[in-house]
Amino acid sequence: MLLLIEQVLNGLQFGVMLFLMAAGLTLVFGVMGLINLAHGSLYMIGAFAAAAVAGATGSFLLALAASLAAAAAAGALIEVAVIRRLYDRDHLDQVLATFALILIFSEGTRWAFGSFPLYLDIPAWLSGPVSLPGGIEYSRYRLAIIGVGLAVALGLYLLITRTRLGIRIRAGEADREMIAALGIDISRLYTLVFALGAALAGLAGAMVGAIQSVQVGMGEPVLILAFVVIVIGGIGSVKGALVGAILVGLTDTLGGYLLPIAFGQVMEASSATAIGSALASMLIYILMAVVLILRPTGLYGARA
Amino acid sequence: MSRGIAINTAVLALCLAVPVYAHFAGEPFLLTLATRAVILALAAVGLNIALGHGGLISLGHAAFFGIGGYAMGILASHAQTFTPIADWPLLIEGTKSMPVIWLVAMVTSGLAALVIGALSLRTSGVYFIMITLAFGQMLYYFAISWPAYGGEDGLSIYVRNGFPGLNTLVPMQFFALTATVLAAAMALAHVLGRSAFGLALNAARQAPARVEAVGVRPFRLRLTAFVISGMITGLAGALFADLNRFVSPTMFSWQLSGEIMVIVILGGVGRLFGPLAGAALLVTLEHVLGGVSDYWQVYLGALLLGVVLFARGGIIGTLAGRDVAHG
Amino acid sequence: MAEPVLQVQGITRAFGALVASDNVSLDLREGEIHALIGPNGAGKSTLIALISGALAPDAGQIRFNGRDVTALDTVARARLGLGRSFQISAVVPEFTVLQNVVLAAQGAAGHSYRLFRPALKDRSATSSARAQIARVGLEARAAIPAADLAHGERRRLELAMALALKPKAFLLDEPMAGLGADGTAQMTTLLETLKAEAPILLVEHDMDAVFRLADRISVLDYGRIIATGSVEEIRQDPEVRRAYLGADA
Amino acid sequence: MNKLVCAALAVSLTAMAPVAALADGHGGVKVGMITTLSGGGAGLGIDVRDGFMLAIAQSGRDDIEVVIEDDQRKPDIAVQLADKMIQSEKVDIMTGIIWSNLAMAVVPSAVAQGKFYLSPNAGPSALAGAQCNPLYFNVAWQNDNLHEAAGAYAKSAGYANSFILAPNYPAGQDALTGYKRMYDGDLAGEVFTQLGQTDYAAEIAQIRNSGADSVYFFLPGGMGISFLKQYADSGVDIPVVGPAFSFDQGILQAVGDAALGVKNTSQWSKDLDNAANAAFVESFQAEYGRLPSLYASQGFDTANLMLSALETASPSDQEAFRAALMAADFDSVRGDFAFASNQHPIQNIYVREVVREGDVLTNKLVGVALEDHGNVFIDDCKM
Repeated sequence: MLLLIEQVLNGLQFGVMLFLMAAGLTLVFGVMGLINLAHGSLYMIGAFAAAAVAGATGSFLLALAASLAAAAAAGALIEVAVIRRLYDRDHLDQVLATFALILIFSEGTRWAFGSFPLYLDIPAWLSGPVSLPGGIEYSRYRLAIIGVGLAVALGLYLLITRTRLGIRIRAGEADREMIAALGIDISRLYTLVFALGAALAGLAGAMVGAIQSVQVGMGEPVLILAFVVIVIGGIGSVKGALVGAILVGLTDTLGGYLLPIAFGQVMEASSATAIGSALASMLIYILMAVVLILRPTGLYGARA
Repeated sequence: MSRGIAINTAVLALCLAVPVYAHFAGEPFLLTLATRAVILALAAVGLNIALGHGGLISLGHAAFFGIGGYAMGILASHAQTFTPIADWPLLIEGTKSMPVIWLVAMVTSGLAALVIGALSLRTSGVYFIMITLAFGQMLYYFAISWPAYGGEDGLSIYVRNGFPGLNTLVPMQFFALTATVLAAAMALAHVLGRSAFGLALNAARQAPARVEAVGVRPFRLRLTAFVISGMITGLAGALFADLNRFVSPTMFSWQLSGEIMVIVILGGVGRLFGPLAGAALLVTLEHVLGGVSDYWQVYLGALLLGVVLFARGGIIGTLAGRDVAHG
Repeated sequence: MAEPVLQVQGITRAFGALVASDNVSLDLREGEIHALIGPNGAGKSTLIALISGALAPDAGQIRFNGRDVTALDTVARARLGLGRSFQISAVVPEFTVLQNVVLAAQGAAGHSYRLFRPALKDRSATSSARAQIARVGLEARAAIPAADLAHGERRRLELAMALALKPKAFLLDEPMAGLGADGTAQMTTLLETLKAEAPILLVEHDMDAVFRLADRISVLDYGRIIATGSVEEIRQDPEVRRAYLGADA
Repeated sequence: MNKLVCAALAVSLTAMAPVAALADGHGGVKVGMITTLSGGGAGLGIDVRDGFMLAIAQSGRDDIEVVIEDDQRKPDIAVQLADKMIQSEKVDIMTGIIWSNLAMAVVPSAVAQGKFYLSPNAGPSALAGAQCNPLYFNVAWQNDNLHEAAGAYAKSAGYANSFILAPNYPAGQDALTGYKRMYDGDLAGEVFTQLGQTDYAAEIAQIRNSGADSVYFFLPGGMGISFLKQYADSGVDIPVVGPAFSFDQGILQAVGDAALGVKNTSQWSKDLDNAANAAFVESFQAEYGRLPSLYASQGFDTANLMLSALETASPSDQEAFRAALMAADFDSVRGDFAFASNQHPIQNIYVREVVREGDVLTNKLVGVALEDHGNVFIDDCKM
């Protein structure tokens, strides 16, 4: 039972991390109508910036700040240089151009930082386990990730509902011509939204980089999961991204834990683990298919 | 129109010149490269039917490529070890015969396309892109973790499969075989594009409401196109596996889906000769740039970016202008 | 008397608090042009969408050719013989005029899944298409891509596509929109000859054309039919004058 | 239509053309190296290449040409490059492949075409057993070796309840099989993770609750880094054992202090006490400015084995060259080195411990796990 609760926490942490990725993707799509495959590269840039700064200064907080700044700057740069030309294009051109950006960023990063993974560690003040009520020992750092993720979700909610920028973002989602008609500098708004999405991805990359490995190509698997998340949640919906992310996080973690056990009831142990884990790796895609059959535009997507 | 013909002729002349040169210069490797280009072009001809005519941006065509590859791998590996694939409810033996393998590859990838298409086509636009991508990943992970046929290590086939009357181990003969298949597929794509079905499919891409108003369901048109598209790409997968005498889950990887799409776009979306031109260019780039720098993918990325931003319509589109689009 | 070709009974459709179609009933009889008019926002577009099958009603029934079609979608209704034109031209831009009309003809003939025979060699579809193109006077433009047509030509192409379906009823959404005086006159003549083939439910802003063409008129206001009758009856109806013509008068 | 003509022409050309002339007797030796130099895992290929080229340079022989190509860790690219090496470059000897799945794609057809293949890393069981070949030599290890050594070490250390995990793919399944072959205690758990998995919270939670007295894991590349960092952070203090791959010089700095004190099994260590090794470590550092890794040592040994055989025979005389390779008459940086009958190494496998030396993390030898260890596939190899 305790193990199950711990796994739920793990699923939550994974989900929250996916949310940071998915939020930027879904915002960019909602406001600008752009599909950005290079979002995973921004995640990687955040992790590399954090590792570089942590290596130079030894400060984890500075490293986090650097990840935000570097990813936002990279985001703003590609928005101005490339992405801006793609808003009026069809999705096909967007897919191809951002695919090209992945190639450039991945190999460029390898050229700059080399082929070996970089080192980024959890700071001392966040390392080690903490005791939760009920006798669960749980990683302090992972709790912090859950906390940061939920705080970002709350912050995004407030940003979108309570601020002037949020009003413009919502206006942009509703009608692109309208915000131009309102006299809002649309290209600045777009750059801002894109950089915001990039910064969230960079933050996710840095936080995850401390417990995983910082290496070229780390972004793409997460990117694809983030796609699954926003397809489930409904494209353009930040709320959908949160719900979808947590759903995917829990499904993946609990599926990987429970399926082999379930198969173990009916067959011999080692083939049960093999089949169970094979099935578990497909579980979130099956979840996605089911959601699509029931609601083709996702849980919170606009009705077609 | 005449410029279009001139360009297509040039592409063909190149397709002739390379193998002839390779043959007489004693450069069989060049022939291997040309065969690779032809097979990738075949995969792209498949995608082009869905993408160019149907407007279906599938980022998961590697799924069909991989299924075709595994159809070959599974059949040939059973034939190689003389073990039946199934002995109940009926005995199924492996085979080393290309025509049988091709048929199985096309049927299985067509069935997969039917299921994936029926689910994915409930959506459109960005959803469709992401969902096809996700289905491709699902099969990728399945192939990796399914131990029966080598998992991540893949399957090696020691001797290339046979085709009646040919010695497929001779590079030139295998090249000629793949080129003939490509020619047939291009002829099929051409006929489809001009048929009543092609007309309705192209209309569904541009004005779906109009197609509904004339009493035709865009969903069924698209699904049909998606299945045909998946079958051709699946056939390409079987040939690709035979070229390499090897299958592995990387045939399912999303980078491969991206590569097939890049070929279609480099060549020119909806152009009959686009896939051939695009595949020839990509394979050449891979080969030439790869020799120039370890970081050659940076240049490839920059080139792609340039094509998207400044040379819309791909090679053939740029050279020919708009007159032969969807021809 | 025979059952009307198209019969709308008590159709209601709401978007949130806004009731766009409120218990609407109307019918379309053999051989007539029935015009549907009303000020902007009266719910004409919603009603067209409900009749064509693009929207599902919350309540009510639609009968077409003696059959309840309420549960059928656009495609099924089109197959039963409901031919429509669109308010904003929905022709296929990259296709030539001929290809556009062939698309409609082959759709009506159920040939759209012929995978191998070239579409333009489908004799029955092309000859029917050419006949319709001639009726709308676009013979000289048959090989021109629809994207390059002038606005009025595109409206006529719309009509040719509806004709090629050989429908049992026409649903024409503002066929005169954006046409000049000459174009409107041509279109009016054309529609007069059409009604003998199949009755027309005509949504139109051009009052002169409506009064000249229509056998009956229904007036829609705030989602409800406030009057139905002959041209003369509608001209005289005080409620119509107040709600609709009043603004102009 | 034109395309059909093109194809028909191609067919007729094939029919009339003579078979291309065979090997054009060049004086020197041409070596084809296919290895991973870009993308994930490039570090391993770069180390193999650098180690190999260092040995070639030290030999002073200028009649050896090495053609190096990047396989991008993609099997189809590797196969294509192999075709190029054989058909176009006409190499005599091939080497370089890091990954088992690439080796399985390339090696059987390369040896079938009469080329020698010397593996500097991958040692899939098929190539040691049923598909062994007189032209195929493995200079690193059979894939199971380091796992077997870990099992042997666990047994000798008195562990009786191990929790074992590996990715769900053939090498992962082989790893756990290898461990279990030598280890005879109970299993507290056996888990297959996803290949490329980056988050191990769920597995670590299971470990915490399993009551295990030791953990064995095989998670190559970034997976191992992620696992070790998360394991260290979780506060679980059950001792960990692993194969050298996750604790090698290239990767250790990214793992950080999380790796300190971990025991790992390896056939080589930079502090192995023999003259060849001391010279290798010093010259590698001098040449490339970094400590050599396990992979560099394997590349170095592969080149030296080849050089030693070239002293007595030419690859064109297959029988003689094979005998010369089999003699393994070279100074291995591992000390004693010999080939078993299936042409895989017989060698000591050591236990190393991760320590900190000044600023860098590295390994020091703490014992021998298996002495003169061969492999279990010898009987399957019929040649």
